[in-house]
Amino acid sequence: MSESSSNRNLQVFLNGIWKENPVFVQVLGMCPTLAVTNSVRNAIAMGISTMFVLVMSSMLVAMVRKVVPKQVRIATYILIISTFVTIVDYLIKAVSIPVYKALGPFIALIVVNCIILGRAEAFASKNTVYRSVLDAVGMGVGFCIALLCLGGVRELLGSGSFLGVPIFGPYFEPWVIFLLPSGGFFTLGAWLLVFSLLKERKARRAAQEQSA
Amino acid sequence: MNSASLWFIFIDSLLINNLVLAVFLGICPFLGVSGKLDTAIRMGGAVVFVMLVSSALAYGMNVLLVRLDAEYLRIISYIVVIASTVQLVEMFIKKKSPALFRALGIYLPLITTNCAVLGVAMFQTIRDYSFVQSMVFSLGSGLGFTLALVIMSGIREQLNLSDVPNAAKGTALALMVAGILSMAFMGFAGLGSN
Amino acid sequence: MSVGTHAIDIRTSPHIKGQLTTDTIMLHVVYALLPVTAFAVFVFGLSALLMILVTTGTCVLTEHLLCKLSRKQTTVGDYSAVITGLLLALCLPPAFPLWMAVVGGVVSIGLGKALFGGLGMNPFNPALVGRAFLQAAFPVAITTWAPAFWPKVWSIERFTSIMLPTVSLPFMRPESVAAFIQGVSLDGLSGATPLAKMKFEHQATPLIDLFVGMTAGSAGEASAFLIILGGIYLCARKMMNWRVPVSILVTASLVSGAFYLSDPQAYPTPMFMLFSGGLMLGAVFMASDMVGSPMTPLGIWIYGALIGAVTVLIRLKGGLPEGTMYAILLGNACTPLIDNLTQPRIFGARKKAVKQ
Amino acid sequence: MTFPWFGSRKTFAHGIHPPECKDLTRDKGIRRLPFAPHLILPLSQHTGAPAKPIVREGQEVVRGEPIAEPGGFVSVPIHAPVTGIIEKIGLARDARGGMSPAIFIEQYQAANQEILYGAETDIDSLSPAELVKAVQATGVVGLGGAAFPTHVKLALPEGKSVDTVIVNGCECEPFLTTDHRVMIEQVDSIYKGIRVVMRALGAKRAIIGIETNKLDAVEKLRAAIPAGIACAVEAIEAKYPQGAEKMLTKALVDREVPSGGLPIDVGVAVFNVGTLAQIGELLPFRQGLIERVVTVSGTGVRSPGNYLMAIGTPLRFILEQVGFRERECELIFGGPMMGTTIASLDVPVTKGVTGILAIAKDHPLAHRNGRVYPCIKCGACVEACPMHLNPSELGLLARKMEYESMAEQHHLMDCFECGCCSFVCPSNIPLVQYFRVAKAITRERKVSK
Repeated sequence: MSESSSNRNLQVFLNGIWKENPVFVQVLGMCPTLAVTNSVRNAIAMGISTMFVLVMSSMLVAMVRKVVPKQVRIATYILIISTFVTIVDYLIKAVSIPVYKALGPFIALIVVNCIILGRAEAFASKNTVYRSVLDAVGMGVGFCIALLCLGGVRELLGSGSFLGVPIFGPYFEPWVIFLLPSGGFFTLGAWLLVFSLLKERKARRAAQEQSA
Repeated sequence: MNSASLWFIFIDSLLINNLVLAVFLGICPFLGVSGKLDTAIRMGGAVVFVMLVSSALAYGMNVLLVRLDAEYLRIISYIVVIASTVQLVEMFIKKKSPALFRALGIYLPLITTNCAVLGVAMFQTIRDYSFVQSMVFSLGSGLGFTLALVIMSGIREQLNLSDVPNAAKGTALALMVAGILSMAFMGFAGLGSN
Repeated sequence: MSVGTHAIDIRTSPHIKGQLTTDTIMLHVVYALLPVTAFAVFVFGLSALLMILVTTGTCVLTEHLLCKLSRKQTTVGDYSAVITGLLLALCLPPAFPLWMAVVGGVVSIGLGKALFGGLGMNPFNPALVGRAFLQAAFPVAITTWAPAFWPKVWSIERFTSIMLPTVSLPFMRPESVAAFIQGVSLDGLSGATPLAKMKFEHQATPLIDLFVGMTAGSAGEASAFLIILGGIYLCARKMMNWRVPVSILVTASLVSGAFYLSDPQAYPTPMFMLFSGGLMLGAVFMASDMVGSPMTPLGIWIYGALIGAVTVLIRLKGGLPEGTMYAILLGNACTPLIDNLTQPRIFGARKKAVKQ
Repeated sequence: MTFPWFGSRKTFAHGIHPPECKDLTRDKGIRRLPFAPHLILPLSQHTGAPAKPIVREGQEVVRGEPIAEPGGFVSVPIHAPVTGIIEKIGLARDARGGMSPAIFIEQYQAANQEILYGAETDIDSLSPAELVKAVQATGVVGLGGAAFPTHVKLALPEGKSVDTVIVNGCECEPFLTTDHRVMIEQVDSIYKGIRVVMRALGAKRAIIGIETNKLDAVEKLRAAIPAGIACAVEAIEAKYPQGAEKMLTKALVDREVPSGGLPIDVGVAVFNVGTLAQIGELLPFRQGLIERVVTVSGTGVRSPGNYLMAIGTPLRFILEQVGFRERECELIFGGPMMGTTIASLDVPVTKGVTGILAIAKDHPLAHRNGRVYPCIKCGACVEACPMHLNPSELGLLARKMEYESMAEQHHLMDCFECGCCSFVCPSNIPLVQYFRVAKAITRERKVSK
């Protein structure tokens, strides 16, 4: 493999993490992002499950992309995805019942996570298996990071702990709101605000440099 | 069998555990289609309709799966049911009422990826609702989705004329408004329980 | 252009202007709030005073800083931040920890107002956004009510002692108010609000106590009398739309009257409804915030009816003793829709002209 | 019988009550202002096509003689206001600061400025069509400020009819007392004028609408109703903009002029009382409009009053005559609500000028140079707008330059710029100015389409 193509592959991988982060940049997959991030544990479980489904289905879609007729491709993708979601559903139930209970129907809802179908349609159906998996892993990691960002803030402020370990000592007054739905909206909104502020600042810097 | 009263299920799904503002289902269309009041109402109508039909079908499907002892097929079968419901509904409306079809337009196919529809089907299964309960639940959920969507679109239309700071424009602000709405809906907690 | 020795002003019509300006309106709202504020200090002592100062200061400072940060001219001069600060303090428990009050002030202005583009752009009443945030974030502290000093205590003590929760350390759990109550041993005074007593103990508070303000509750909601006075002042000076409080109070009394008539044993009288809790303060000073209320008279009636009905429903049928705040926030949320539905009919508008 | 202390019930919905400020000139009888040595007569003093000059430079003209002929049907002639000599025909500054063609006349100081009266013709012997021609020949236009040629209103379009003539004696603009004085001092001419327009239009009745702040005029006119015409004098609430024809029609006969329509669409024709007085005075003798009553008022004027002045008198001359306090003033042609600021002292009084106001900057009603606050959606403008528009929403849309939405969904074009919204706006938002720009852009877009 030549230097440039491996570079490009790296780019594919990094895209999902930063430049095209599915949550913060593309604003996709909002429902699980908001619903299961009131603790870091749930966030990680959700992130990993989604990543698993994303990678597996991207791989399979890329494999069968030349076989499937155009008219039924979406239906096929959905079937592929829901199969993997069923697998994950049973896997989690086998591994940890508390996590399964906490995530509830949101595991099943991975099926309709727009990130997965979106990547299948936009990337995996047009690229090689290798690149599709790279892309899926990148997106998956990006999604996990976003969930962690949210889950971290919400658990830290909402219960004063991280992964269940108290951080701020026994006298800390938790901000219960961050465990509530409204807190989820606020946290995600605040993250998006931070990102757009950063972007704005970068743009202003660039403009200044250009004029200077 | 769940024994919650129909009235409670309705209030709960409409206001207290509002699909969008408390359960986080259907956030994508909530953020995407809430720019204009007109479209919001149409989208809401389409969702209510599809939700009722698909949740009835999902109920039947679940009964069948339980009898066949094939519950592992639940996710796959539900998504197939929903996708085909949307297709059928679209065809049906197109044929029977072109006016309604024009009104709902592109929103019908969008509903396939609306996690609220699948979510409602999953919830009614997990909570073990009877058929009537399921119907009331899906009606309340659909109306709750519409309510949130319509309120949101009203506010966003107004915000279009405001001097919102650049950084906050778009999704960030919409999420903040949703958060405030979600706080306001918390006032309904406990309603209908006594 | 100028021919004589004078300069000629050039403007477009109209060349004269009514003299009521936005900053005057805001200033007079502050005036109208002052008696209520003073009474809150009188009833609840030093703690209430500190809290009022802290929230107002925080709101003004936050507004100023956010203006600076977004490189705008500071808008502190229009007094709207002062109103927000005062209102926020008046709807919090008197012994509320000061650090939480600061959080409330920042959220009110930052989330409730600046984010939407400042004065006139906020869909929700900023003070209530702050209050709702605090309610959700610190549910225990915000429902810990200190008892009123007046009329049981006449000593100067209220201005020499601070209720302990007030000074709890930032981010730390506030001390219990119970310890404080025992410390000064006030007989017969409990910290439960009339609404909570009604809801959870089925015990009514005498109407006159509610009217004059001898009850526990948020700092500013004690005296219905002073609130009404402030409201009348504003209405008389045309700085507030009288329809807002009137429609809310009328609806609230009608709805609660219906409940009362259906079962006088289980439900309180409409008068109790009107004068207890934050309904009066909310109806007069918060729901009437022009920014968040509809513009046409018909719209305002709908808006008021919605708020009044939801308040009573939450109080009587919901899980919470008080619902005014939520009702007003919901009313604010529905305002654009109501405005949309109640656009004035254009003079001489033709009946739906045949298009095409 | 009316009870002035209760105010009259007859009115329209919404509107405002600005301070009247009419006390300065209310009781001052009409006085003649001396003739200015040089007069400027713009060719376009009226709505419609400009008049065409029919004189040469250097030609001598006699007072009352036509010096320009109408440039079309929607146009009127101009008559020489003084006996003198045509100085030149060229560009003159107009009130808005631009230049427009005008006839300049130098007055003969020696001339006695008399008009030769012809024999009085009997109005009743003229047919409606002849009346329209005769009215056009007088050069009379709407003297209430609009300056729309009056004869055009008299020529009924095909299929329309008028049953009621409404005489507008409201004078709802603050400061102005022109019509008030005319109604007290020229009662006979007014009724003559009413007879002319009723005959021309075939109207069955006439109603004179006067605001309750001019009850002396109501009494005077009521006492003088001549036998043989169905005429009523109604006192109506003193409220701005009661004098707008749509509002007046609503108040007096309770008919709503359809959006985008004219009073004639509901069988009504509205004339300013001053216009009818001039028609009644001029038409029987076949004379032309050469002078008019103008209220000169405001805190910047030393001797405010109601002056009869020759059309074409330059502002500078008038201010010299009445005394002008050398202060920072805003000079306005017309009323303070809808008038225009004057950019130069060399501007002449034209047929449509109802008043000349000098409002000092420290006047309690003057614009304070306060900052513009954001709209706080107080709804004051919504409750003020006589057309029942939503100026607040329109203003917000204008700021975002959503002109299309303004015109199509928010009825922008129904706004007639009465200024109520700007007057009441506590946030100092220049709403009328926004709407004027938006209307201009909308019109341009329509044309370019």
